[in-house]
Amino acid sequence: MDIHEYQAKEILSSFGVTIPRGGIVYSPENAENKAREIGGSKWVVKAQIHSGARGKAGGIIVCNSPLEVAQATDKLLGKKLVTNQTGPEGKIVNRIYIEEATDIEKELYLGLVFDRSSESIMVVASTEGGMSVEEIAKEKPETIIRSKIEVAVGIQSFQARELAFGLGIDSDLIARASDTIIGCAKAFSELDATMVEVNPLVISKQKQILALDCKMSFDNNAMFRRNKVSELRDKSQEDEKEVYASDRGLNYVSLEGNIGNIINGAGLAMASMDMIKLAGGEPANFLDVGGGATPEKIVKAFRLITMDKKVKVILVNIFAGINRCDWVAEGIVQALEKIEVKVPLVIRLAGTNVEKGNKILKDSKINYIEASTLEEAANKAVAAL
Amino acid sequence: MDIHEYQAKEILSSFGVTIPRGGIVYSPENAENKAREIGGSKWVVKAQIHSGARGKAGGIIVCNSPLEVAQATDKLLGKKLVTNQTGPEGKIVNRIYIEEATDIEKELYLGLVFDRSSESIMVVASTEGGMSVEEIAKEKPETIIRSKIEVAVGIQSFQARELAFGLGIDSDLIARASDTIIGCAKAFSELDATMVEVNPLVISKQKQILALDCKMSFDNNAMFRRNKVSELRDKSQEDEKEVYASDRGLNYVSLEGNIGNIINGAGLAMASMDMIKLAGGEPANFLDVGGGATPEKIVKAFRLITMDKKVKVILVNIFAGINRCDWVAEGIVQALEKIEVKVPLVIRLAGTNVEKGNKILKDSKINYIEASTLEEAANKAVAAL
Amino acid sequence: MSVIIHKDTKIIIQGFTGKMGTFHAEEMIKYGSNIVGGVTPGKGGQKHLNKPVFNTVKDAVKNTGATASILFVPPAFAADSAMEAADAGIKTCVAIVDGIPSHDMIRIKRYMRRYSKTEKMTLVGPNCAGIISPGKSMLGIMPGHIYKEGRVGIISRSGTLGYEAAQQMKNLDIGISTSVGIGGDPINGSSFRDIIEKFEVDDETDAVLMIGEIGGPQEVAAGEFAKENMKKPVIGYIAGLTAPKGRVMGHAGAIVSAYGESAIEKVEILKDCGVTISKNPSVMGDTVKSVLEKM
Amino acid sequence: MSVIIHKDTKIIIQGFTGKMGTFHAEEMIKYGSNIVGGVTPGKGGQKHLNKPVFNTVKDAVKNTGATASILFVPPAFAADSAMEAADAGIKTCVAIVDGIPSHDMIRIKRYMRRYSKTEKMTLVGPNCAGIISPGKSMLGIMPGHIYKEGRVGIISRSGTLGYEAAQQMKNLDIGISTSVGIGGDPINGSSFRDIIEKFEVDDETDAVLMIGEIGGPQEVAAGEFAKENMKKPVIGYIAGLTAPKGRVMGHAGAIVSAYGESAIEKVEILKDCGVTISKNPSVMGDTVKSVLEKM
Repeated sequence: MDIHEYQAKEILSSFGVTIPRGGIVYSPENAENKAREIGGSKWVVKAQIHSGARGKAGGIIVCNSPLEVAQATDKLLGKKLVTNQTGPEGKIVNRIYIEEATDIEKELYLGLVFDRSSESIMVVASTEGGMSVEEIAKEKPETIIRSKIEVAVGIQSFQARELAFGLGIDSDLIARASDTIIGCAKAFSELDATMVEVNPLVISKQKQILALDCKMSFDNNAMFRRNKVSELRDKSQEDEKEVYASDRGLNYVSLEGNIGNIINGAGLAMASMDMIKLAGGEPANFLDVGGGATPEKIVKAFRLITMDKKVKVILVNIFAGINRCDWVAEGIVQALEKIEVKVPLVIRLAGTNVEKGNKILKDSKINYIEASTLEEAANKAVAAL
Repeated sequence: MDIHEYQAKEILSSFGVTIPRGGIVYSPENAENKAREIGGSKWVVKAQIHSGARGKAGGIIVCNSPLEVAQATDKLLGKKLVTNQTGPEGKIVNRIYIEEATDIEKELYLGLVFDRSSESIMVVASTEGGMSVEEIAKEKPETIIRSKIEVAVGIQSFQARELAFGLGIDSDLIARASDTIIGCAKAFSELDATMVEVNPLVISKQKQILALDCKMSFDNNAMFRRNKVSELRDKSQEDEKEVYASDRGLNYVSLEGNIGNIINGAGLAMASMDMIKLAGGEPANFLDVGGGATPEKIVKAFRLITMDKKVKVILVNIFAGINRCDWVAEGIVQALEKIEVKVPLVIRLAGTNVEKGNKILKDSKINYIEASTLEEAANKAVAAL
Repeated sequence: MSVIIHKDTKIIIQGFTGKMGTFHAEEMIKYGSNIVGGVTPGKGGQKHLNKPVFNTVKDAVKNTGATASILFVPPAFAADSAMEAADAGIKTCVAIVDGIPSHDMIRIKRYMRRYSKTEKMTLVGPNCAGIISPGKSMLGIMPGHIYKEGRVGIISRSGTLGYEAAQQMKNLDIGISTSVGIGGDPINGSSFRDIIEKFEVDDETDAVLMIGEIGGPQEVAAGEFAKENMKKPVIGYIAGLTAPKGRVMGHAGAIVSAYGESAIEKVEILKDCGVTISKNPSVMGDTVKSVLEKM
Repeated sequence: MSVIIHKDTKIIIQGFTGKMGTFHAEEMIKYGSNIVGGVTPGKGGQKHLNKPVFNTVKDAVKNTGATASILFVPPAFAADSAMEAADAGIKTCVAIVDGIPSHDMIRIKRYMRRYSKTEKMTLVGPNCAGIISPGKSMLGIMPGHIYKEGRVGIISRSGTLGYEAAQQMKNLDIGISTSVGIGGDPINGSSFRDIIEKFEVDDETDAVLMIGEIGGPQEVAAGEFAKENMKKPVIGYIAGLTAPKGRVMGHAGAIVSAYGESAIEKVEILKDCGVTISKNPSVMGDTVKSVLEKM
């Protein structure tokens, strides 16, 4: 689960990280007042969307008067911003963050992620703040320093110090920088985060260490014990179909192609997509209805796929295990009684009671193309386009 | 550092442990009002002193009316209670805790301590609550169950469950009992405790699980990071000389004998006391002025020893290391200029610059008996009685 | 002996009396697995499916001599249950459950550091189909009948893709010594490398099929281990050629976030390690067959 | 070679530029210890006592090749410093500091579980006098001149009582291979057993004097180890015969709280383990002498 910049900043601030003064607004009038409340002579108006690279997309505007702040807010509110991370459809701007402008002396990068190799939390830092970590890794890999957190004891001061010295921070700012790093690490551990990124972490001309832009992502599986965090979810920032799917226990990822997939199991779903590609087609989505593939899930999956107007063929590929093919087939028949499917439908059943399942489908009134192997299913789906 | 029962209860309550309703009072009038505020028809008036076994010493009185509560409070306030843990001088009652009486169905024992062998936190429980853990260990050792907490992850629910089932608690109370155990363990870990003891932990007739009496001790070395806990210190409950000593960085333990000791290093101090005993004497105290033994510490040590009226001889035994005997000797001379010592004084110096040190003492005007070895020092001290 | 579980392995079910636990316990019993009882706190002393129920895993181990367990507990309690199994002396624990927080998995693995390598419990999963040694024992939720008894080991992150492979192999009359589902989460109890090492020394296994997917370093680590240490041939397939970077493909662990984690990169590295690659998922069985024929 | 530290052991001081660090660094340099630099965060790049100062232990190790360190940092920072030393690859770390919270000591020891036995740093202390290999190197705060070079190992919880023993031995012309102060806290970096094991395999040590005290299980654990595994004679003294039960005798660890922790009980158990007991603290030297004469 992703959250907005301003939410991440509030969280990190509660863990002792210094952030510029700012506030969230929902209207130009709000914005003008907020700017006066913050004070100073220069403000930054920041569109809150779940994406980085907002600056290049016009989502960050520096203003020199409260009036300009109001105008910038007016310009951004309700707009769809397209960044290199949002996909072509972009993301809608519903919230604006107004912040005092910072006199930047130096921009640093600070990120925390799970390291799957060492099965621990890794802190990554670089002197090249402002660039994405991928760019830094490509262009300035020698500036990247890392430190692994031993989960048995949590981050230690010495690790934060080593990172701070490693970033070339002045001696008199080491303690503040260490506190910032420790604060981010604690937020990561204590809130079940999967990613914390402060980019840039800046040293201001006034010798403050400030988190200027922040991103945090959280482990969906842990939200049952993080009520406060899970309240920060903003569904307006998520793909409509993906929201529909996740609310119904389906794993769905929207893609660019035109062959809709209904498959049980993530691995089998990826494999089926691979087969579609090999057969010359393009998947419209990844959709895993779960290993069990109950009839109810299949009905929901059909509803979801038929929401996607670019789908020209639907491929159902179910490998029945403990659930049986006859049961799955009944689910498909039920689904097609409720939902009108106007595109060709390829169905491949395999596993337990496959003959029974295929018989149920044949005996029903539904119009479909039968396939018996993964390869045949993919080929027939592409041929049906 | 020890705290009072009511303080321990408040702490455990904040960690999710259920305690009977109650409140602290400082006067009989307070007490009567508190009883009415608590409500019900039966109360327990409990003298708050840093000692267990208060019941047998008359420090716990069951009352059937607010008036009785006031009378019991009047009787206990300001009294010195002598228990088998306080020593013959007893401890003064300055605070009274009024608590609703509990209908006890079953008394259990729950304790947490450091286990030095495994270097972890050990939970100890028994079905035989109400007795001291030493008594349980002697009389009903088969009832004791233990569980070690892995510090890397903290206590786990399964451990609490195993203990709760091991105590024979009914299935429908297992979850509450587990929460109680987990609460105690978290308090132990998060507050730098060295001991948490709930004895008895009771199951009431109303099927509540309640901490009826609690003791907590804390690591003095960690109080720098536990402001809230360290504020709970009640010096009125501590030996006056020990308070004087600890406030001045001296390690002092009051004992029953009449030979006062001033020694540097805890091991050497214990060894010197052993030698006194072997020579037929009895030490009046343990006193370690610290490995360094600065002149200032020695002055303070003399002040402390001369506060103790039962001291008939003073033995100074300093093994000078990095600090030198000449420096130590000067400290002794200074001390004796400031403090009048009316009892015989035996001094043994050893280590760096021992000759110079002894010469300073001889050349001074102080009246003392010189010794060169540990054995000689002890023998001369006993002989001087 | 087959790896990890055998005909006689004594198995308990954690979360025995729940709906999932009951259903799959019945399936395992039908398959012939030696289920000796189960654990549901508070139901100790009862019987369920004609087997004893215990309050704690320790009680169950003491009374039944169980050495293996399978968890059917909700994700929030899974870490606790896995640690309970380890602490009670269980040697093999399968966590079927999907949705354990990653921080919990890390904590389980730190907890298990208290045990020496020889004493340490083998945790398989979470978010996996479990383990089957066809014809001997099933400690999982797979459809047992699609697995033919034989001498090829399977290790798979995905459940259904593992079934697909077993079915393809059965159609070609190729049997399986043991199939292990290690699960699709970012941090697993056992990695490909942990399991492939066991197959290398198993005298009932001749070759190993490793079914991987995008994301994480595990397939490569196993490939490197195979290159350095293995005499038995390894066949590999990596799912997710078409998966876009940075998106989670159903499995929490199936996300490309670093170099070497995409399917194409993994395939290249595995080839360099001497692994025979199944070029698409419909020829996993054929690829195994061609490797066996060359032996 | 003497155990733990040698003539050439490269030593850094953590908390180098502070008052304590400076004073004892000078003493160690005077004794001949090979002090190669020190660490004070924020003073990296400076010189102190003509030796380089570094910001981090990692920097110091990289630039000096140090393998040993000694901590002169306040108790609140000691755990962090010890872990920093371990993480930087220091092999021997002496923590002189008195007053480290027990919870911190447990955390340090859990942290060090990440290292294999051979890679693990030897932490000595806290609340100890340090280590001296007379005539070779001093990594501690003891008065070096009272230690005569020779072939008896000393392990002591108490600093000054260790000095007392060294002095008694010097007066009897008995020399010391290495003396290790393990410190008076309830949880030590190294126990009697950890160190006595090193002395058993040290070819410059003929016998070991173990100076214990009341409280804790360590003396008994070492005695049992000696009984099972040692060929070299062990002499023991336990301080605190007169200490009342349940009171802390200066050392945080010197408190009798269980059976086997009083001086009398420890003496009895050690005798059963074949340890020769010094019957009082003024005859530690004589007892060592009589044992050496019988060899």
